[in-house]
Amino acid sequence: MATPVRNTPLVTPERLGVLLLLIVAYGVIPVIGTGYLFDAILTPFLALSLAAVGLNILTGYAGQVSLGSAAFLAVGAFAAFNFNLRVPGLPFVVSIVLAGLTAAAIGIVFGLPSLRLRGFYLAVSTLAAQFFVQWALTKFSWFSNDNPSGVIDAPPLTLAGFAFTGPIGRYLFSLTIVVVITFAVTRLIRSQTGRNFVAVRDHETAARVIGVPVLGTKLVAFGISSFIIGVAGVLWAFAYLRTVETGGFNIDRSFQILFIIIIGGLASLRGAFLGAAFIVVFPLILSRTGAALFGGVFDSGVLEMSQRIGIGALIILFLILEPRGLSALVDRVWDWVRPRRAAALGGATPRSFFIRKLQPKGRT
Amino acid sequence: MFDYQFFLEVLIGGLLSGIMYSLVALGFVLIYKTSGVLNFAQGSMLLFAALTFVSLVERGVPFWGAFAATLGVMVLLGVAVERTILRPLVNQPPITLFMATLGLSYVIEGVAQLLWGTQVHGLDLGIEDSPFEVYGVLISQFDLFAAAVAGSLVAAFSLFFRYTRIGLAFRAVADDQYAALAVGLRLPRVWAIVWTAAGVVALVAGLLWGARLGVQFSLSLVVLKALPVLVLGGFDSIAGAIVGGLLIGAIEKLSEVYIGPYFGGGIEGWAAYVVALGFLLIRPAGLFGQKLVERA
Amino acid sequence: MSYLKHLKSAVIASAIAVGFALPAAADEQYFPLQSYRVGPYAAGGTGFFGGFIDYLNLINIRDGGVNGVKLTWSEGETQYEVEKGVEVYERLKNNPGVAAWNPLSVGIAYAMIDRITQDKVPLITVNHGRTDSTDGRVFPYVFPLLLNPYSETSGIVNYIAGKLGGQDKLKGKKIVVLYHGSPYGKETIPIYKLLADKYGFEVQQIEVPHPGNEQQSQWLEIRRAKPDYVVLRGWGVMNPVALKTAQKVGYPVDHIVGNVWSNSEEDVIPAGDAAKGYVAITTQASGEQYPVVQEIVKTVYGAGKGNLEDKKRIGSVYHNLGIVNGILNVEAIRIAQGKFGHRTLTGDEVRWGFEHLQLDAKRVEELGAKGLFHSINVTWKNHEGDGYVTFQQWDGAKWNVVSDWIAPDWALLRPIIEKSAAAYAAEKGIKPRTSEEAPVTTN
Amino acid sequence: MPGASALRQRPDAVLTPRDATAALKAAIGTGVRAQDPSASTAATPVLAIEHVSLAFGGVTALADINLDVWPGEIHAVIGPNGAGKSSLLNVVTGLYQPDRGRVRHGGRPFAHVPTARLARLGVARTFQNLSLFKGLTVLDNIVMGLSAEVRSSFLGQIFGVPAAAREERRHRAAAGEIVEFLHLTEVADRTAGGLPYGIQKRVELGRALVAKPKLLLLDEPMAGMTLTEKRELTGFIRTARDTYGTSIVLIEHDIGVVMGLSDRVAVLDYGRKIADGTPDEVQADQAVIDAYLGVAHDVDVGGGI
Repeated sequence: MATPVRNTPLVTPERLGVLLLLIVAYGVIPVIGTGYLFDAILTPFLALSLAAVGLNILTGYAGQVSLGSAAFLAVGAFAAFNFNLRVPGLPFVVSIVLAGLTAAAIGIVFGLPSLRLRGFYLAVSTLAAQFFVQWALTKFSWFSNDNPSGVIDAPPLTLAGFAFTGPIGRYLFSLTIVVVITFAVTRLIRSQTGRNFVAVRDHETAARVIGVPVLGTKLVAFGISSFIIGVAGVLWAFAYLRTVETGGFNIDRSFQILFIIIIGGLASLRGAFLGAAFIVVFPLILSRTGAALFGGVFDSGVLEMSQRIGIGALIILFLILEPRGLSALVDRVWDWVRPRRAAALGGATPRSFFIRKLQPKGRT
Repeated sequence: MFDYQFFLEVLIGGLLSGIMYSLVALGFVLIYKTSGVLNFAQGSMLLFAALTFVSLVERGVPFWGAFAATLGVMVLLGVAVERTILRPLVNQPPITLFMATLGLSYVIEGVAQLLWGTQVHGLDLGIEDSPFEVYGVLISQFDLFAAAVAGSLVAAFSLFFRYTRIGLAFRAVADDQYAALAVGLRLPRVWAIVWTAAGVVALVAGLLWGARLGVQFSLSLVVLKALPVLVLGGFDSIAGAIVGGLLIGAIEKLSEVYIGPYFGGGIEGWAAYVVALGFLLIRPAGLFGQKLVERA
Repeated sequence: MSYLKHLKSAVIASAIAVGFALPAAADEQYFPLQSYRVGPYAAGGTGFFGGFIDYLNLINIRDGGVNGVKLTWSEGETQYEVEKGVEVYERLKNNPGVAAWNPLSVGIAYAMIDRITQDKVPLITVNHGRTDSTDGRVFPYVFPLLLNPYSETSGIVNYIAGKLGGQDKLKGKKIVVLYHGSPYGKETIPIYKLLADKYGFEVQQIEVPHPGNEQQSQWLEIRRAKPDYVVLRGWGVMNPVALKTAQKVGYPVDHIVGNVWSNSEEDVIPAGDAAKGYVAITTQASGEQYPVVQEIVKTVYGAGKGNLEDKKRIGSVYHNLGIVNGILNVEAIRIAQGKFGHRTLTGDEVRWGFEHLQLDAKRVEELGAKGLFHSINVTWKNHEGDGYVTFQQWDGAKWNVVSDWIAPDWALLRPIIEKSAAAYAAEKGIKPRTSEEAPVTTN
Repeated sequence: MPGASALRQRPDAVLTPRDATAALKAAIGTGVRAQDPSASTAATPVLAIEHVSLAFGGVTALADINLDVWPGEIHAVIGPNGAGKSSLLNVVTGLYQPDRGRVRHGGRPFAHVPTARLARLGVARTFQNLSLFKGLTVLDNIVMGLSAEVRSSFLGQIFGVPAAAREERRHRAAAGEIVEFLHLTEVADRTAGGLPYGIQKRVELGRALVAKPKLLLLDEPMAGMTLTEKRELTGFIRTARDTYGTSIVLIEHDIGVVMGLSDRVAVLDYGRKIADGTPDEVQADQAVIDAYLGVAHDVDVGGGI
């Protein structure tokens, strides 16, 4: 066929990189890592990355901003807890899938306003999910098995008959789920449905004229996104914290996830991981260096407040220097190392709500 | 037997609370109208203003002196925000600016606590807060005062935007940024002024809310009360903020009292959003025909 | 510039700090502190951790440690955020000689239950935490010392009964509970119902959605209900707003009784005059007149090592809670040392100390804390310690104790706690301990 | 063919009011498309706009417009800015609902054209301002033109079930042909948003063409193009019509392009149709000259296409 259909070779630098990462993640890190690395860094990183992948489908690819991600984390966690508790003999992996489906169903319901609203209106509307879910999970103690303190505890983590215990086990459990879902998502975004997302985001009217089912596409985006965030909630609650209350799924968490995909790069899966790494690791570095340098001079309150200021200022600086996120930054560095690399796949500059308002003279 | 007197009391209480929401919403509207950004830092600006004011008063500065000084600080803040954040981000998409205001809120909160400490403060504006009864309906004196302040602030802004050159520029920018640029309006100056105005609103709202809640970190959370008001009234309509605030206040209280018991109470947190959304489903153009709803 | 000067001294100071920190001293007991001095709850955090550190300092300066074992600590800032708390836990847990964890944060405490149980180190959740962890048979390492929510509820009802002139006077009375819309706030709903049935009073429980900065409708309902007492089960900003709104609807403030998280200066000061006359439960009295607080002022602050920046806060509710928490931790170590020897103890040994933390009135007086808190009686089954409570009234400037020490109705509450703990044990497949000596099982 | 039955029920009687032009239409139809096997349906217009009126808050955008587009015909709509040209296309594609009148697609009458079904009715359009999906590659943009024919579900696509994979291959192949046809091979894998304006316009044409529509609506396809680009695009449009037999409605300001390319030209002025005929007729029409072509001398002649 002489058509210019993308005839990617079997081995590309990108695929090699991913393969290398997987080898390191499965083969090297478990051997050399410490409990601190797994329980305090990698497991939360994986859970947040997965949540960011989920939100990125909705916000980055399909262009629908959501401030209610934490609600779907909570739905996933509480649903998995209840399926596991109330259906004896149900394999844990089935509980996880059912939890994701529950989150998806609720996500679709709260996605309905997207059929009418856009931009900040939609963003603020999704707060309804945030407040409603938190309220409902607190209000009806059935969800937490009538625990007087309203908390749920992690069931044993098993996949296909294999029990994951200890820091390394929980890490591998999270890693496996994240890898499987991320792989499915890479397929999704290259499919017709993935193109539909971008089409709806970039030019809704044109998409409708062409015959893209706009309303359906939006709801599918909400559904898939909520599914993934729900599964991320299972990881967050059971692989990472292990005993959780609804209070942990508050609006700050939603902002954190949105922040991850923006700092990482909208419409970039790599960005979701880079952003999550940034959010998890960067404050630690800042706080540790601050303590090491100034610990003797200022009291810890002053130090912490200065760090808060520092983080805020860096966010702003970062947005000014590279508004397209860490992913674009990596591209730029890569281009600099290896010039004349072909343009990347997928969506680079989302439109409407996401693009610049006044056309700049410089690059787009 | 339906208790009309109680209903009336809840309704009036709701309307008066609603005015307080409007006051917070107003700060959002000013900035959204001219730069299309939901300024998440509005809450921390409110906290910062109230904290600065109360700290000055506690250090012996007289009331009006502290008010003037805080006003000055808010002006500086407005100008600084324009210089350091808006100008470099001028052509960026709204969502990026939104995240920048999130970063800004970190900075402001950090600076506020670094400067003035983490202690909570009481704030006494010297307004008696004992209730009085009108035909058996209880009305709060303080709420009436707050409503009056909010009302005059809105009136002042309306007059300002109608009858001054800057106001004209503001409306031009709000209308069409390209056109405003084309006729030579200096966008940065308009932005600086608008952020300053939002700072003033933050100060007034901070004082009124601070007198109610005390001046403490949670003061920044009052923005959550303003968001459904914005959805209902429109992000870009001052009138919408006022009417939306009244409506949300009243609906919130009435639904909590009359519908809440069927769900075990505590529905105020989300009822306002659901009502605002329901309204938009029926009437997509919103209260005052805001743009951005439905297709652009 | 002064900043440069600071920088220079900082470099020198940190170099010294690093130099000295490396060789660990002989016998030390270490407290990892997940403190929060920034963020929404910084006011409480600085008070509590300030008091805790002040007491540890007192022991070091005055006594040279506990039987010669020096107390050390380091802080990790959490901003009250769960994942930061977990990170601090994972970071600090490998330091030698960890005695116990004291997060003073429900969310962080929950996230640590699994971890500390595996690591065999006690987790102290003074006045908070999950109620069923009172059952030490199922939760060997978790200690909700002094007061769990159920005891608190019973204590409050007993106090109201006392005000009315006896428990029989509760009959036919009406109490409204205004609670925070969170698991914490909801926790006591069944207990109030239980007590209402038992004593024959009517209870109406009204929820205030988080954060609670608007309570107009709730207080109008209260006004309509005309209760004899209102119990305020608040949190953060909800408390001053409740008091302010009560004033607005004309409800008498001295008929509002606050719970243990509505009882601090931070809860009343923002309400101004509206709080004058408000009564709240506490496990530890406030004020600086108690000998131990005086000693801290003299010895610790005198030596310039006081932790509170604002000296006015010495003796405040959170500061005194920190001091009492310090006493409980130190005494647990002392008791454990009695069994295991005067050396650095393991976490499991300190747990043994906590499970034998029995301080009677005489011992409390010896510790200079007479009147500051009553007594405590922790056993391997009962991790709360039968805490007595007292009530304080706010006079516009300070809290004044207005009641005797009141005992909650432990016998009534214990079965409920055991039931919940049993459910947890079943969920997690834990076999409850059957005797004090039985090995602690971790799953 | 969803429109086939609708075609048959189209009564010829509707043509009667304008018999004179009907003859002309037939002539053009056969003239251009003599070899087209579907020429037998030439008696039914692909698109018929009947008495369409539209007003925005009292301002008349369209006033009683009638327009027929015949199979294989390139029918231009010209007029000064604000004459209602784009409004007309928006009515035809259902983005606007007319206050009065109907639009017939292949004979099926609609008071409000269902935009979502447009593609299945065999209609495609481009927009005045670029409407590409900037985040997708050129090839993907063109594949998107076949969206209305997608049958597989997102699950099938993720798991790569055979039917979904076949469908994807088929659509890619079809898009590949268009890429070649429009000489876009070089940029097929580039993200559309970063390409030069002229190429983006061409991609948009490709996206509209890939479904082989019966009717193609082009809203100022040449705006902002260089002379060379215009010449190129004109060639593509003409070839597209000749190859696929597509009827084309062309809105364009460049009179040179219009007169060179169109079979017939309709002229709008203040929402009214003031002329409709062959380029020669229209150029000779006094009303048109008064309203629009009065300044004919500075019209860009488009390099003699």
